[in-house]
Amino acid sequence: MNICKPIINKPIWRPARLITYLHSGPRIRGIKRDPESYLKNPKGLSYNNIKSDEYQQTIRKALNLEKYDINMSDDLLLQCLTHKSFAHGSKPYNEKLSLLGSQFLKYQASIYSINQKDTTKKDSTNIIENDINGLDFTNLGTSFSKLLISTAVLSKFVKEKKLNSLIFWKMRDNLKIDMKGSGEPLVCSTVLNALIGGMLSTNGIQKTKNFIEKELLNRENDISLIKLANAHSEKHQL
Amino acid sequence: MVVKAISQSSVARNGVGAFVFPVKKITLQYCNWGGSSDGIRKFLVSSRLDKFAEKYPHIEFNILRKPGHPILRGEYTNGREKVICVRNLNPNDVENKLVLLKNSSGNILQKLTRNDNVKSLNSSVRGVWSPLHADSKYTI
Amino acid sequence: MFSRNIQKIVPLTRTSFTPTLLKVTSLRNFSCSSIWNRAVQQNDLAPLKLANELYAVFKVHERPYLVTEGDIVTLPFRMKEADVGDTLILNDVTTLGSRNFKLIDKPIDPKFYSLKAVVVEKTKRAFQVREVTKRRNRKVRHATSKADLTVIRISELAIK
Amino acid sequence: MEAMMLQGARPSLVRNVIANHGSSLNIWNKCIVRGLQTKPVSNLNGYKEYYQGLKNVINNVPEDLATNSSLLNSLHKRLNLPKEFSYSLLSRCLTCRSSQLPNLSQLSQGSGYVNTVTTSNQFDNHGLNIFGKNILTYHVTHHLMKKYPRLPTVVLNAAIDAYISQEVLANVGRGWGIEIEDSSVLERFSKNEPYTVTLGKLRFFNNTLNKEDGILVISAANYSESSAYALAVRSIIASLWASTYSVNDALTSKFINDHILSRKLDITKIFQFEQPTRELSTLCAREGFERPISRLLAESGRLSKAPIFIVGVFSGTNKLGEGFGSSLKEAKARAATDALMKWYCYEPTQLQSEVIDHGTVIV
Repeated sequence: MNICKPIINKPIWRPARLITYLHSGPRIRGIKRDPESYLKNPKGLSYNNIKSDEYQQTIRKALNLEKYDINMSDDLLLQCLTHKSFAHGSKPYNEKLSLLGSQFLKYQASIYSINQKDTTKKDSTNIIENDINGLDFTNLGTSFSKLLISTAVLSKFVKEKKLNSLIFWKMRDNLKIDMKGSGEPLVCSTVLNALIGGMLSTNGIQKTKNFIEKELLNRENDISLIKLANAHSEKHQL
Repeated sequence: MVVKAISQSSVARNGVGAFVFPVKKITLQYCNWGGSSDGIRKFLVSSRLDKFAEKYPHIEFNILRKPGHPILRGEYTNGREKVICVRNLNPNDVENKLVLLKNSSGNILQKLTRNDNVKSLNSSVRGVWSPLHADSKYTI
Repeated sequence: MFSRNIQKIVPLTRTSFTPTLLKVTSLRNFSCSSIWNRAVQQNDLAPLKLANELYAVFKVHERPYLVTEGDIVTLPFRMKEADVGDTLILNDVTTLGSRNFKLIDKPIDPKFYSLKAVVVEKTKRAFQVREVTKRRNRKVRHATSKADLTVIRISELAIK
Repeated sequence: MEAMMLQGARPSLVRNVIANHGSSLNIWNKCIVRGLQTKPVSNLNGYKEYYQGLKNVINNVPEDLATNSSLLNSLHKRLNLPKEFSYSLLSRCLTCRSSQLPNLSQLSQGSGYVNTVTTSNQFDNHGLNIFGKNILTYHVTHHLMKKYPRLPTVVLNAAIDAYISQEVLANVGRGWGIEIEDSSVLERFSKNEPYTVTLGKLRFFNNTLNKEDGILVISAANYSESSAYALAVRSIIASLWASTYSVNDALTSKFINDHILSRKLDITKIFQFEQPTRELSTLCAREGFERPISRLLAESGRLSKAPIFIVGVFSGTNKLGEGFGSSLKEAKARAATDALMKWYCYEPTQLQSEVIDHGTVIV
């Protein structure tokens, strides 16, 4: 067998492009765009000019993270608030954190649901002890338990907490001015899920569980998923 | 998106993590009249089956009276069954056959080639030897 | 053969018959065996600890078997002491390795690793009839065989 | 009804054995079945009584009856379930909502041979299944993301499916030795089968007597056997959580690890790359590595009919991957695929800190 082995440490000739024209303004095919022109969210917030004490602190305050002893780094928070659509995925984005967070939220919400002693839906005919260890599994699969973690309610939560202006994403249609049909609710819900996912990855299960129980699924809070879901179902019944 | 997914299924490895006993049910069929069932009748009357069943609570034991030669039938979690005829066997041999059914996983007995002792789902840890990567003294 | 600061001590307890497979309940200590590491520095198991995949060569009745986690091993005898579902601790391991490193000893001190197996089934080979003939004799003897087997599955292979 | 019963009473059925629950052997996993004791079958009232009794038992399983069921007992022991997990709960896990017949008059021929009785929504495994699905999905996602933090989302989803898709869970259920109830109520009545037998079997819509030889009919609703098995497996996991969450929280995750996550999955088999070289250069640009360059490492028989090339892909002095091929182009693509595979399938060891992935590369 004849084997030739080239020497690997030979210097490589690299074509060096010294001057690059960065275009801003209307898109022209084949021309590289100036990052400043597209690294902006729909509200005009620039990705490169984020101030930690303004941006990340606002998020921490809005979600009361310090109250629950949850430490999330600036980078992680920024990643949680960056949607996949932003800057063609060139910046760290929240897709997988949101996947994990949504699974965990679903799991916790179902624990919340089965713990409810809901008397409204009991039919008068036969009420026999059907609960297991004090848990009522017939609560699952109902419209309310589905609504609790629906896109509509989660996005409402994010909006009520005034986080929606901080999200980095791209609208479906850039030329439209109003948010209708832009895909905003979905983006907002991924942000909340991603925050939960990020929390879970860095702060552990117990703290995240505590955060969900005390902050999201707490009737006493002014803004909680339960209140929003109730408001939503009332609005749609009318 | 450039990466695409090809759907796959994970493969069961009974024994890694949990071990589920492969035999789920053993039926002991005997005849109350025939002489070939003599041994199994003695076995059933004695307390040996009770002790056996107590020792292996994960197996369901059924006793069936049916004319003909006595048989033992084991049903396994892989969907197969093993049937052993125990005609004219004495109680000791019947118990041995019962142990045989209990010890089996339900698979067919296979011829094995020499030194084919390890079956693996994992790819080789050490990698595969390649002449193009070997030191020059080992090249062909 | 060995480095200067390490001595190879042969366990004095070893006799002609050494039970190499033991149930969990009766683990035998090989406290006096030493380690001889050819690949890396003495007693440094870090490369093996960092590896995602491991293999081991263990011996049962002096026969070697190269295994990874989850493998099925067919032992050519009936293991009387163990029942189906029992866990075995394999303590006669001669090699532990990853892709690029390996640790060799005879045997390796069991405090460095944990290699466990579950008895999956105690079965037999398929029934075989072999024709035995002699030259210039017309007689054919039919030798039958249906040997016992014990099938185990490696449930754990880890560096401690 | 009489005619139907006579039609149903096939010769084999009449000859069938009659089960006697009051066994003389006082061992719970033993059941005595005696043969050749026929009973008059044309007993409509008896049948109605049997049917009603069965319905009552299934719709609220009495614990003492479930404890006597040899099938439930052996299943409980086989899965090594804790004693907090009651037998009646295990029986409830085996009642699927699809066993509820929609409307008897709408069913086609053979509807008389139903193998299920009408069940109550309060006592089937519907809610348990939903909870089991949630807990399983979360656990498997968490485990995979921890083990392979950089998997692309599509691959991650496919990997989750490889562990907990309906077919896989159905195989798990079969491996647990769960049996399905495929005899009709009438058959069971004529055998005088005790209720304990049916309590230990998987009950779902399954009209076996309506089958054509060689043809499997799947109705629009998901009433298939594998979906029923999957429902039962998920429900058992949910019930395990419900019975033990107050005592030992970690038991359910251990059960999932032992039974589901211990299965073998080769993650690299899931990937399918379309433009590996392009994807690799985008990845390097995003992560701030030097531009990847492919270089020939070794070759043999360039001018022969079976040439072989080994190409490595380098970023600066770091070698990212290596591939072989019978042409330079093929080897280059394989090298890029290898590099991407090494990036995406990266497994951190336990000593390393949590890795948070920046997302899949978008070309």
